[in-house]
Amino acid sequence: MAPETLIWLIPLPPLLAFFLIVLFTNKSKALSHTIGVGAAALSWLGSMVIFFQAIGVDHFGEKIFKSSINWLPTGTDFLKIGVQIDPLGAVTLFFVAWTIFMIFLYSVGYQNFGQPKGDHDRPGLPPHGATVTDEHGHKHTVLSVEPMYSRFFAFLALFAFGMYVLVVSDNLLTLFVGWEIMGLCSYLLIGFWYGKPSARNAAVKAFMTTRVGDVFMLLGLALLYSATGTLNYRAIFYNEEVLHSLATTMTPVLGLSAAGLIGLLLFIGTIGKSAQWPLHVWLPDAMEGPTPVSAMIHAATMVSAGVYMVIRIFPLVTADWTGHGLTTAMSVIAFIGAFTAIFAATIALAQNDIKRVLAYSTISQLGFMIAALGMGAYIAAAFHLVTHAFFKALLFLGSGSVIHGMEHGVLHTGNHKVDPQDMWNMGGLKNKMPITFWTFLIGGLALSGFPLVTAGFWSKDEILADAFAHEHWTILATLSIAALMTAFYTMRQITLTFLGQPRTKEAEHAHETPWTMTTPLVVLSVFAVGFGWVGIPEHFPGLGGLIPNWFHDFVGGTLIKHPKPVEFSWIPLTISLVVALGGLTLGWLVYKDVKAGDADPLEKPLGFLYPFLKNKWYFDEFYSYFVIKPMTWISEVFTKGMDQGVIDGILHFFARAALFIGHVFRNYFDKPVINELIGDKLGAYWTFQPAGRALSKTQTGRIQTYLIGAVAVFVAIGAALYLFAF
Amino acid sequence: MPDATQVMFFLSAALILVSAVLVVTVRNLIHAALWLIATLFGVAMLYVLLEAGFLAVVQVVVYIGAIAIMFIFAVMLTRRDLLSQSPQTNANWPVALGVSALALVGIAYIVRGFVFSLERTPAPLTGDTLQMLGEALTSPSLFVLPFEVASVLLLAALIGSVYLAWNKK
Amino acid sequence: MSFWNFWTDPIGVADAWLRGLFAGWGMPEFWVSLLVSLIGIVVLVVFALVLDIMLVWVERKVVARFQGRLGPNRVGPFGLFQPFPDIVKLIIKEDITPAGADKVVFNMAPVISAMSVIILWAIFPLAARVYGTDLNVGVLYLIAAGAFGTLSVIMAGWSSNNKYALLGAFRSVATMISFEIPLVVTLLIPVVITGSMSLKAISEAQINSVPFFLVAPLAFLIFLISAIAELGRSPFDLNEGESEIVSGFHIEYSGMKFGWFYAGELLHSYTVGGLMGILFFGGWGWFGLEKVLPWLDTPFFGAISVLGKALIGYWIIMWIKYTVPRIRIDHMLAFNWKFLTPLSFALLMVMAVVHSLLKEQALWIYVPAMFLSNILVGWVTLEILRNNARQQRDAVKTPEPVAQH
Amino acid sequence: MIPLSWYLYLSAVLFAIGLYGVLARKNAIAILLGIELMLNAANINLVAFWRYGDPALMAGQVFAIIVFAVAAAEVAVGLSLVISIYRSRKTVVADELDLMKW
Repeated sequence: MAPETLIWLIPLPPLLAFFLIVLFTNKSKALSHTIGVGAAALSWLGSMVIFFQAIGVDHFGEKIFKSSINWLPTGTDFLKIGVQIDPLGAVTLFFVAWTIFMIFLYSVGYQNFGQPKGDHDRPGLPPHGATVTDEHGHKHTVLSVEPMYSRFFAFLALFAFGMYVLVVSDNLLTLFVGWEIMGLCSYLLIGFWYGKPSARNAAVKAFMTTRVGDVFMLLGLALLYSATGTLNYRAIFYNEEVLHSLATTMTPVLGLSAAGLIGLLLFIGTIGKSAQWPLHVWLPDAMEGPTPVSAMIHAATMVSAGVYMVIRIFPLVTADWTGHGLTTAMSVIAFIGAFTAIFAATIALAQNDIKRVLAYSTISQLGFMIAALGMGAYIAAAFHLVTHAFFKALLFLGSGSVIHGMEHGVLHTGNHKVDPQDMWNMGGLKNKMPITFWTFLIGGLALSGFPLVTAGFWSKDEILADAFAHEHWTILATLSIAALMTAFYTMRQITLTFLGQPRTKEAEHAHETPWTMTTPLVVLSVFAVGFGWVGIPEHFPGLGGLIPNWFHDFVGGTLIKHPKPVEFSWIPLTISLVVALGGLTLGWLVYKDVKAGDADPLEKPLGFLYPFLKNKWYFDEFYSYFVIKPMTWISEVFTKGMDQGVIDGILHFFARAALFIGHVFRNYFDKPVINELIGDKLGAYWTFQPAGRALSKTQTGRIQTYLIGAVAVFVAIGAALYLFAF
Repeated sequence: MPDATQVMFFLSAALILVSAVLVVTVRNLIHAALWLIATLFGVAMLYVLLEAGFLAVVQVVVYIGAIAIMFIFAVMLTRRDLLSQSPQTNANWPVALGVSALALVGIAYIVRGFVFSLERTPAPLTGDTLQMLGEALTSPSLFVLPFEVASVLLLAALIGSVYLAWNKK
Repeated sequence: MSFWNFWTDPIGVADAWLRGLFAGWGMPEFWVSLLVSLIGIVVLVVFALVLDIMLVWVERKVVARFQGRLGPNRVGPFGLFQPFPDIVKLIIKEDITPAGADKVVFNMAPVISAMSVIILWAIFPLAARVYGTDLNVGVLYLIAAGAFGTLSVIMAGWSSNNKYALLGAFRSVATMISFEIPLVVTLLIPVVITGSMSLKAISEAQINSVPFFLVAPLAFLIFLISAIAELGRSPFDLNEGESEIVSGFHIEYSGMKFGWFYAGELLHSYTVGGLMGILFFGGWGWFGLEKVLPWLDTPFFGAISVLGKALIGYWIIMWIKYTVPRIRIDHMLAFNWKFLTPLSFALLMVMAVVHSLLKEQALWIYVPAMFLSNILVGWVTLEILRNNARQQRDAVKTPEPVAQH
Repeated sequence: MIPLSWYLYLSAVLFAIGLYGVLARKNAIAILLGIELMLNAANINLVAFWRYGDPALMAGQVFAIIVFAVAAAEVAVGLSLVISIYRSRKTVVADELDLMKW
């Protein structure tokens, strides 16, 4: 099959799976996950075929796979939609396919397939465990299967469909379609356990917050379409003429060029989707969803989609950029990215929930990428996007595995007050869950940028090197401190969770998870290490040049002007070595001796800062006071005054008026004139009744008599028409 | 001297008309249904003469294989009236005869004055009409929509007739 | 066309010879064509009927062996001439028309029954250039001929003025009309693969590629089952059901009128065997052997191939008939409507999709893919059935508590 | 050769016969038989016009096939109506089905 045809087919299996599961196989858990995982595997297979065909093509950036069809007629022309895979698309497809496939597989184990039905489980709440009796008559409490198992796979499949649509589309409109499908699915999946009020609120929060970004993005799309008449990537971003004219057109808004304004509007969409400051608040709350969802939405795919889009529109943001200094749009982007990176890292320092730490770390890492893009480091951002997707998916899945193991312990002791997600309840899980530990360690090291072996080192180093080479000192300093904190809180997490002695009984009884959950961990950890090696800078001492810097050459082909690799320098390398190793060591030293019941060792030295960080800089409170409260007040005013007063008042007036007119007609026309005068005095009654009697004779009720009449009349009319009209 | 196709036309026309008259006149409804089969077979012969072989075969499959058999079934299932000795026409039959004759005269009059050349001979067929028919029925630019509508109609008829004839106990 | 071509094109040579002969007598061309066609028809009908006579012997001999008997062995070698005394007996038997019967319809029914089978031979390709006619709607023609079979049954059942006959006819017609649907649908599968409804084109397509039972094994199975039901043979012989309705619609027939029904049934079974050979087992081909041995690729050996395949098909039908017991009528109709019909539709759709996806691929991709898609459809069906059966079993195992109210 | 008018006249006669059957027969099933005759008359016209018009335009044949479908649907629904009427009223004589008079 031609690659173009195959690309069209890639998003299809998950969509079919969604409909099949929802419509037909909802009852059968085995069938549902077979269809779901099978669809993910088919898409994975297609994506791999495309990826390997793509990397086999020389100068792929000039000879990309694309195909399009007419979609909406717009007067004389058609709005086209289509698919394309260019180098950036190919690598995105690669990591998306792998992570989605692994997460599907993981979900089978995470939602406890094969376990008995729970004793009190209801749809809409997480499973609470089931009591079983073994052959000796002992009663055990074991994990129970998720009541809405099939539904989960249906939503995941729809989500995968959205992501694939986004990746393969060749224009911003279908990208937006996929984007919104994912928005919906993220709402559905975060609120998957809709019986929990916190999950419901988190779902609504996520949906509303990202909507703020999406509205601006839609504005940006409209502006772009009106400026260029197309939304196709190739036609805009691979076309110097269009870019130049956009960059030289000035707009009345803040002195921005059209390119900059559109770029910023679209970037606001990313702020919402990728949870950048100030729209970051939804992502930590979204951890209410099941962990595969966190991994999928909030690490590997959806939040990456935001960064992916900024990478896509990079030529627009940097149109007519000389390479020195920053354009306005770029400075905004760089500022938001860098600020988010450090801001989220500080919050992560003081979180206790294993998944929340990861959530803030995700925000922070996405900030790294955005900052990189803001200062023009295109390749570095793309590289960090891919490696981050792998190791963050790995970390999330690993944390899910830990939670799962802890739930096992909770069921064993029966003490349901113990929160299986709180790191202070863990400790010493290293021996209980060895596979999870080692893979989590790999992911954690990759996240902190442990030198030389992990993928995270190479991508993060590249960002720092870029900042150094272009002399963006503020960004370099900010990102370095953020990286130090990253290493620190990662080590804090690993130490608290896996090392030392168990701090609770539940942690003592934790148990390794089934193979469906550990296999994805192992596979992803391979990529968390190995994927860094495709992007080693060529002048790196010792290692550079051993493996060609394939990533740079390949992805650079997406742009018209291939970006040059930065000069090698010892300074950023030293910085990244110091922050990574320093942070890790510091984390281990501070947390290695924590006992059960101890307060966080950071609490004292940080003083008032600690509660400030623990409460996430009071952002939720800020929004609640300055946004939600005024909104509610305005709505109430409008309901009472405008809707109930003015609009309803007008409607009530019409109703009363109609009643009044009806009354007048009835009493002064119908009763005296029709009833009395015509009916009684003139004697209509006596005329009509006999006439009706006589005429009713013709109504025999026999169909054929009527038919004869009908045909006769028809023939007569036909004859008349024929004779007189023609 | 009529040529071979004209002979065939006369034969099938005679079969059609004679058996059609018998369909509407014989008392025994089973016989009427069997005469209907003869009529329909005659129509199939006409289709062969018109070089529409597919329609001829479908005519046999659909009408003789299904519709006529269904008629016979229905007649047997409602046997009571089969046994009655009263006339099989209603009181209005002379009027009906008159109206039908009038309709025939009207149609014949229209045919006589028809703008289409009545004495024209058919153009020779080019290409495989069966294939053309298949393409016409499935090509979006031709008749796929009527075709789909017909299939929906058949489905509706299927469900409707099952529902109607269902013996609700 | 010389006489020496007879070995490679017997029909063409005979046709040319007869046309030359009659034209030499001064006949107009139209009458020549008519006469030659009539001769062809007579030859074909006689061929089919002679075959039919031998089938009586085959049937009796085979059923005897299935039942551990010897079968006819007195008249002629191996009892080969037994059919002739049989025929004589049928002909000289008293011809009874029951009182109250509808005479014309009663006498027409056996004729139409035999006709519905014999007209099938008009399109039966025995070899590349040996066939009655090559209709481009051949497959539909088979169905149309079957329609006459249905008609004859209902005519016979109704006109006999016998309630058993009528019951038998009802059952028989219900069966035939219902099983016609999977039959037609599975017939469409070779049509879809070949792109033609002509039996000759379907045979040629198989000779040029592979026999279709490798491409569509499931379709072949469904075809076999529904064709047996269409024939009204065991296990679907509800129309006869000796124990219940004393042999059904032809209960009132005697003598040669009964003989026509009987002969029609035998010939029909054999013809269906032949159709299996033509539609699924490569027609007059020898499974590729004729490419190695060119002398097999002649009309004579082609005809042997077709007739031999027909005989094997016929034998399979007999095998089923004499080993499988009868099924209840409601089971049988449920089997058709709830199982065979949906299955055949699903199969047709799957095969059409796979075919249109892969038709331009090489044979070694196409054939296994089609085969696997068949296996897949079959497997899914079996899984669904198994699931269903398990649910029914479970429902029986855990009965609803009765004394709840 | 057969002129087109022969087909048209034949179909007109067949149509009139069918119409008479519909209008005059007592039995509801016989009325349906008459309708079949009328439909066939229409079909003869359609196919004849296809053949004598432009055979490359398949509209005539396509319409004939759709008429087949309509006829099959009509018979199925009609006969099941007849049977369900027979079940409740024990008659299929059209004249006796006059519940709708007055």
